[in-house]
Amino acid sequence: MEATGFDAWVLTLAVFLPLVGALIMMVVPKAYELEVKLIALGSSLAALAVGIYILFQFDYGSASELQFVVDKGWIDIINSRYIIGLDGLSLPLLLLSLLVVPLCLVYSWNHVPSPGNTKAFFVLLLILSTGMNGSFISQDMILFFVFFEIVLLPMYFLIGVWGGEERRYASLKFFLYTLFGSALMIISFLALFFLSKDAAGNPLQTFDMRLLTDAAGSGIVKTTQVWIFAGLFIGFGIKVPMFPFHTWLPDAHTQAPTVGSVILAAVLLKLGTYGFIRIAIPFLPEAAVAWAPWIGLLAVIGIIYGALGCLAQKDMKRLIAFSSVAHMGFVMLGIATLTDFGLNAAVFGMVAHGLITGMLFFVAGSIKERYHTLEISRLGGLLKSAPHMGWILGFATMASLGLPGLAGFWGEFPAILSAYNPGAGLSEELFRTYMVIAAIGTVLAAGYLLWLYQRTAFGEPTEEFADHEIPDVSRNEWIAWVPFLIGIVLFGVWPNLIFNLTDGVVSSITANVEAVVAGR
Amino acid sequence: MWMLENAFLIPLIPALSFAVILFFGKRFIGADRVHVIGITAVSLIWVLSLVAAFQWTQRVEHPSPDAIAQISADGHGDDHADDGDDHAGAAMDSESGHGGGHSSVLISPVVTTYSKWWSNGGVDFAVGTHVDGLTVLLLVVVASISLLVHIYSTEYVKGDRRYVHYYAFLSLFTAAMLFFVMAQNIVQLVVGWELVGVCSFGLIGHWWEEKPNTDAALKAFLTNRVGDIGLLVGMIVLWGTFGTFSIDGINAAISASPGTQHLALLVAACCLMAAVASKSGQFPLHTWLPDAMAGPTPVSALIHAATMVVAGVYMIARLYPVFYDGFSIGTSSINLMALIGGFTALMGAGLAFAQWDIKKVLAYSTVSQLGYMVMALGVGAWTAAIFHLFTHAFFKACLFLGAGSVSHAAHHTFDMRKMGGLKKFMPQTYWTFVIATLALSGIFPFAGFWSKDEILLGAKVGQQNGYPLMLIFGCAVAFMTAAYMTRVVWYTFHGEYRGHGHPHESPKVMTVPLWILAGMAVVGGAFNLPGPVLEPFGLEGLAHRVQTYAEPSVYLSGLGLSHPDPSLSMALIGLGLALSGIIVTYLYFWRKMGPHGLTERNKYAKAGYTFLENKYYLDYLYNDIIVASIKKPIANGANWFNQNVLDKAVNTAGESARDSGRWIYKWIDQGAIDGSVNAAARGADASGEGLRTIQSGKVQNYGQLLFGAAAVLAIVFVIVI
Amino acid sequence: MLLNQFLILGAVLFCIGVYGVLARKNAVMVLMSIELMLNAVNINMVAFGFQHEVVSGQVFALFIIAVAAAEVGVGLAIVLLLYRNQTSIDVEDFDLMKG
Amino acid sequence: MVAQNIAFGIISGIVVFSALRMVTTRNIVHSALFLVAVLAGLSGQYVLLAAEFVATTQVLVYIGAVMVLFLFGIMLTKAPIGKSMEMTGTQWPIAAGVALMLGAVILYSLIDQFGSDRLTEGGKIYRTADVGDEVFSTYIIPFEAISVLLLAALIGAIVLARKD
Repeated sequence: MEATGFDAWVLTLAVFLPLVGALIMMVVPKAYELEVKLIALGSSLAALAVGIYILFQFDYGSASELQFVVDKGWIDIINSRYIIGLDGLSLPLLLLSLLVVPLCLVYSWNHVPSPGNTKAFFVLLLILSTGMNGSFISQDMILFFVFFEIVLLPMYFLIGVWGGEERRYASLKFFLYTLFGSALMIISFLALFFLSKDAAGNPLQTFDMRLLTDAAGSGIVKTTQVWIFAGLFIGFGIKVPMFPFHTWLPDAHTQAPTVGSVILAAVLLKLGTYGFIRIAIPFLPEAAVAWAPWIGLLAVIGIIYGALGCLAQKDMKRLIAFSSVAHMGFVMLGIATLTDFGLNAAVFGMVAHGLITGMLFFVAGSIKERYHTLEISRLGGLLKSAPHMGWILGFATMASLGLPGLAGFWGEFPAILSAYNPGAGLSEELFRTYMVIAAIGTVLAAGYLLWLYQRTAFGEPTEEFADHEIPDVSRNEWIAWVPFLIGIVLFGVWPNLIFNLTDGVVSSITANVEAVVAGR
Repeated sequence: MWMLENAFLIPLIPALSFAVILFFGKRFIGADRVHVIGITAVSLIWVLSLVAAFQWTQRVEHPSPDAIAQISADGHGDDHADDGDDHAGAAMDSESGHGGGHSSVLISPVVTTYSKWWSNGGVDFAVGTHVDGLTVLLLVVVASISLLVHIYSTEYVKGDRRYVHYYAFLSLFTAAMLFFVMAQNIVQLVVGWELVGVCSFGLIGHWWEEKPNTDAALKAFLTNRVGDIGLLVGMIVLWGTFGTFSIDGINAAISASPGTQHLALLVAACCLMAAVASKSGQFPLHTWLPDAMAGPTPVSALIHAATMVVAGVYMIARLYPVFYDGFSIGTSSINLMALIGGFTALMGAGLAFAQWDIKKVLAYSTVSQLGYMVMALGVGAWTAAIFHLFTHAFFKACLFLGAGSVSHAAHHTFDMRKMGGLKKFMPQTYWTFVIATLALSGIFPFAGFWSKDEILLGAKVGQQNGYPLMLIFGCAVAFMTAAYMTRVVWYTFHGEYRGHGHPHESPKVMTVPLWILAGMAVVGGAFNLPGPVLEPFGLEGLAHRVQTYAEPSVYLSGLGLSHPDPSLSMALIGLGLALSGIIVTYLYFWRKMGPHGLTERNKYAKAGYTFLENKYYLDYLYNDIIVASIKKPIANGANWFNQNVLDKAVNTAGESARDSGRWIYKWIDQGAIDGSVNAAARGADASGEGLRTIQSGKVQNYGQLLFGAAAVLAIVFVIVI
Repeated sequence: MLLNQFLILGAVLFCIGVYGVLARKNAVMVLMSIELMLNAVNINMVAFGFQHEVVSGQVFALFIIAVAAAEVGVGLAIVLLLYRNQTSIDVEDFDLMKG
Repeated sequence: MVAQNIAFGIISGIVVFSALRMVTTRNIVHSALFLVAVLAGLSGQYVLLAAEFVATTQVLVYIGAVMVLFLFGIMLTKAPIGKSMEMTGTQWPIAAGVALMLGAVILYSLIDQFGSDRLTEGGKIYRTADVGDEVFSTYIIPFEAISVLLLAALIGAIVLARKD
């Protein structure tokens, strides 16, 4: 059902308000810095307000169905339409994306990293916001692809201009690597466009995700499905990032400016996992079953491997970046099980990882700002120099290692749990082995995170910084961080807030997979 | 029964107190007065837990009609395995009940209340409380010790740099422990388990400026995490096997049809055993516990002696059918749990001899006693283990607080070589310490005697078979315990004072808790006296109170636990061993008899002592071999692989793409195509400006390109169309 | 008469004009060549107008003549300006567009 | 019709010859005079196409006004009057190539498209009055725009060419 009246506009507004803000900012001269900032914040807050309106208008009873649907002609010649809609799977991610951007703006209000130029920085953030929001609500593959790619460019500039010393290398690597994945992805999209058939056997020739979900790969022989899935797998897997496609991530994270890292961790990586749940699995269930053991294998390798990588790092940001590889491994393990449980856990893990790792990157950025280094061996005694920040770091660390009662646990534990009974057509023994390996990963996670915490926060400040005045958490930082902290506790204590939303969507996906597997 | 049904209030109160202390403590209450909130909250839960205990006894003695379950021979335990959202505990009351081969009237008075916490993929996760005798017993223990430690700490931690955080964490710990104790389902168990671990981490690392403290905290957390692998996997196996998270449901399902899921239960029990080993300091994961003494002493008393470390024991007791079936406790005469427990008891006692730090002696003693409890559970003496848990909590807390008092007097040292002769300076501490020592050693009529006696008896009688090896272990440990504790008393309180300054007795706020605990160490045994002892006084009705109230007969009877008759001979043997331990040590130290300086003279003795001093080299194995190898070579190897293989592959791909691009540009574009153009141009133009002038900036060149390109395009169109 | 007669004449003149624009060094000559090209277009206009019996062809030819006149005026002014600044009107001397 | 064809042939020959000489001669004044010949020839062609007003305008505007402007330009820029070796750039082969290529493709297209289309015989002939009507009715707005353009060009030329 299509939305009418104002409801038909809300999603479009949520997506494009930041872009409008960016356009207005472009015509305001750079000299009016305060006005520029206010426009940026205003437009992103307006988008957030729309998001909150959606939160209240959303029909939770039918969270599994698309709501606020708009279906308008767009590029008729290739039968691509402007279809947007929102269901329980998209809602938490859209809200996360809407929330992160204004907080990043507040965080960098007076601290735009070198070489400055607030206006350009904020404009890029707003464009980024549009790309991210759009990706989560697109229901047309071409539209999705466009938004997916829009994200790339501002991020490239954020890293390449405002990044660290090796920013050029990192940004180029990020750009080319993800572009490479996108290229394979669009090929797969086209293959789906041309090969998919409806129930009656007529070619669909559509990019409409709803129709393709219903078709569930019918009319495509299994080997072809597997190949198409491979394209999607690499495209999304690079974005996640999955082992062994992760090597762009540490460089990008390490070199990116703080808010760049935060957005990268909080939202961008989720585009990959979201793609798996929204596109790859529902469109090609048979191939998903064929690929699941391999996804699971790469996921658990990622868990252990990322953790080991963390232990070897000397740079705090790089360590956190590697921990993302491990955490996204849990998410991918949940996805690989192809069960309701696992997919729910994956979505939860996405949100939780976004909040927690975003928080960690915020703290790392603030430490960098104060100490001008992130070399772990040179830090120490943060709890003494800046107690509040030390506490927040400790809190985020605990959340990241999966402490129950905080958000991280509910992404990890159900993912491990789901591997005990994987979905139809998957080997129990194999996935139970994965389960044990993933459980071992939690120990390593505790190891590297606590080790990091011990060396940065505990103890006395190192001689180098003993006499330095280290300012504690500033007002802007509080404003930017408190929503993250609240979110971590809230979802940790009441996980149903997310599970409730995603459960319906996920059940229909897995039911579809099961039906297809059983039917053939 | 209001308290039993609303037991969730009990963890809620300290949780609120935690939040209040942490967020408002410093600003609104005053940093040095936050203990008021903590003590108020804990007093409140102490009263509530006593109310709960009273109501529980009432419930057991006057069960309501609907709580009586008829156990029929043809139990249908499969009900629970089928539907995940069926909380079998509720089913227990309403349905006709389950049983395996028994047909007797049993009471099922477990009070479970729960509500949906979250649901996921058709599986509901509940949050709720599960109150039975075991829960109530733990409630009382935790609340009492926590209260005394709160009071004691006001003096001991006075003026500490982080007074507020100290009390905040104490409150949080109390809340987490109570939450854990009342867990309605295994997910809650996991949650509580982890939360107490974090509190332990925070409190061990309370003085985090010094590296050894943070090292100890990290070690504790990481060792616990290793066990948590087992916990997670074991719980998942249980869930996968029985399809429910409810503790009640799992227990009922196993009791209803014992032996049907033996393999799964064996796996689960082994996994959970790893968790027990880490949390309750069992071999081989006990090494964190002595290091954990880096925390403040009251914390050691509360967390690392009386409450948190018994979480593992509690978990075994709580899920006893899993272990009973998994390890075949009823039919074997040796099993993994009994072996681990027995060995740990022996090993801990041995290590306690070689320590100079008074807290470490007590820590190894705790390890040893926890091993005793696990062994008791391993031989099927459920009630004895729980009874020992109960008595041990009091006298061990008393010992720790006594050690704290000593250190308070002797300028914050725990090194026994700097103490001595403290008896005359601090008599109150001395006498309470001695009482607790006697209780720990198992001297009649102190609390430890009764509980230890029951364990030995349980090991002797066993179920179908006795557990002779465990009996030997138990006897040896009884002797050793008495001996090393006497050594501690000698070094600390007798002889000449070897430290600096003038030691003094601790203030009342510290000694009063000591006396209360010592009092419990005296009379604690009364809660589970055997019948024959009471017979002469005509009080047989009060016999075996712990057994009566705490034992969840509905499961355990289904398994067929035995309750051996008290045996005078066994009691005499135990007492004799303990006394001889004391006497031997007395002669050795007081009378200077025996082979003094043996370790210097005899190389075997010296080797043995070194072996003990180095704690069996387990720390070396863990830290220097396992952890170091993961942290350095393996992690670095992984990193090297990442940088030099994966990343390099990517970079190489990028570079080779760039290089091939360059090659194509250089040889094909510039060389072949452009070269031919150039050649043509050169041939036509003697001066040979060639196409290099393309970028001349001159209008005419651009014009050439424009028209040329237009012409080429036009040709293309002409050809194509 | 064939339509093509005029069209081909126009095409030939146009190409000669192109050659002149591209090859001549003197800026005035370049302008003159442009005039040639414009005239070549005019022939086409008038020829097509005649062929299709519409008057628009002639009208547009007139417009083009007017625009050409304007263009020559401005063009020569620019050439004069260039000459004053650079004392040369050799277009090869002007490479200000070089990046 | 034969007479017209003959006239067309002669005039075309002159025009093409003059055009070629115009772009190849080394004397800039000669070049200008050849351009006059081309324009005059084209004026004749317009007459052949019954476009008398265009032909008249061609003579008046081009030969009368524009050519005078050119000559002024030549004199003001002190271009070497008389033979000069440097009238053609070094890149003339490329220019020739481009022009020939362009010419070839246009000629091919024209022959391909209008191979044997004959001009309409005895069709409606538009006189000067018709042109006037059309300009001041249908094309009034473009006409006004052109007027403004001319004015702007005038002002622009003055501004550009001013000496200060």
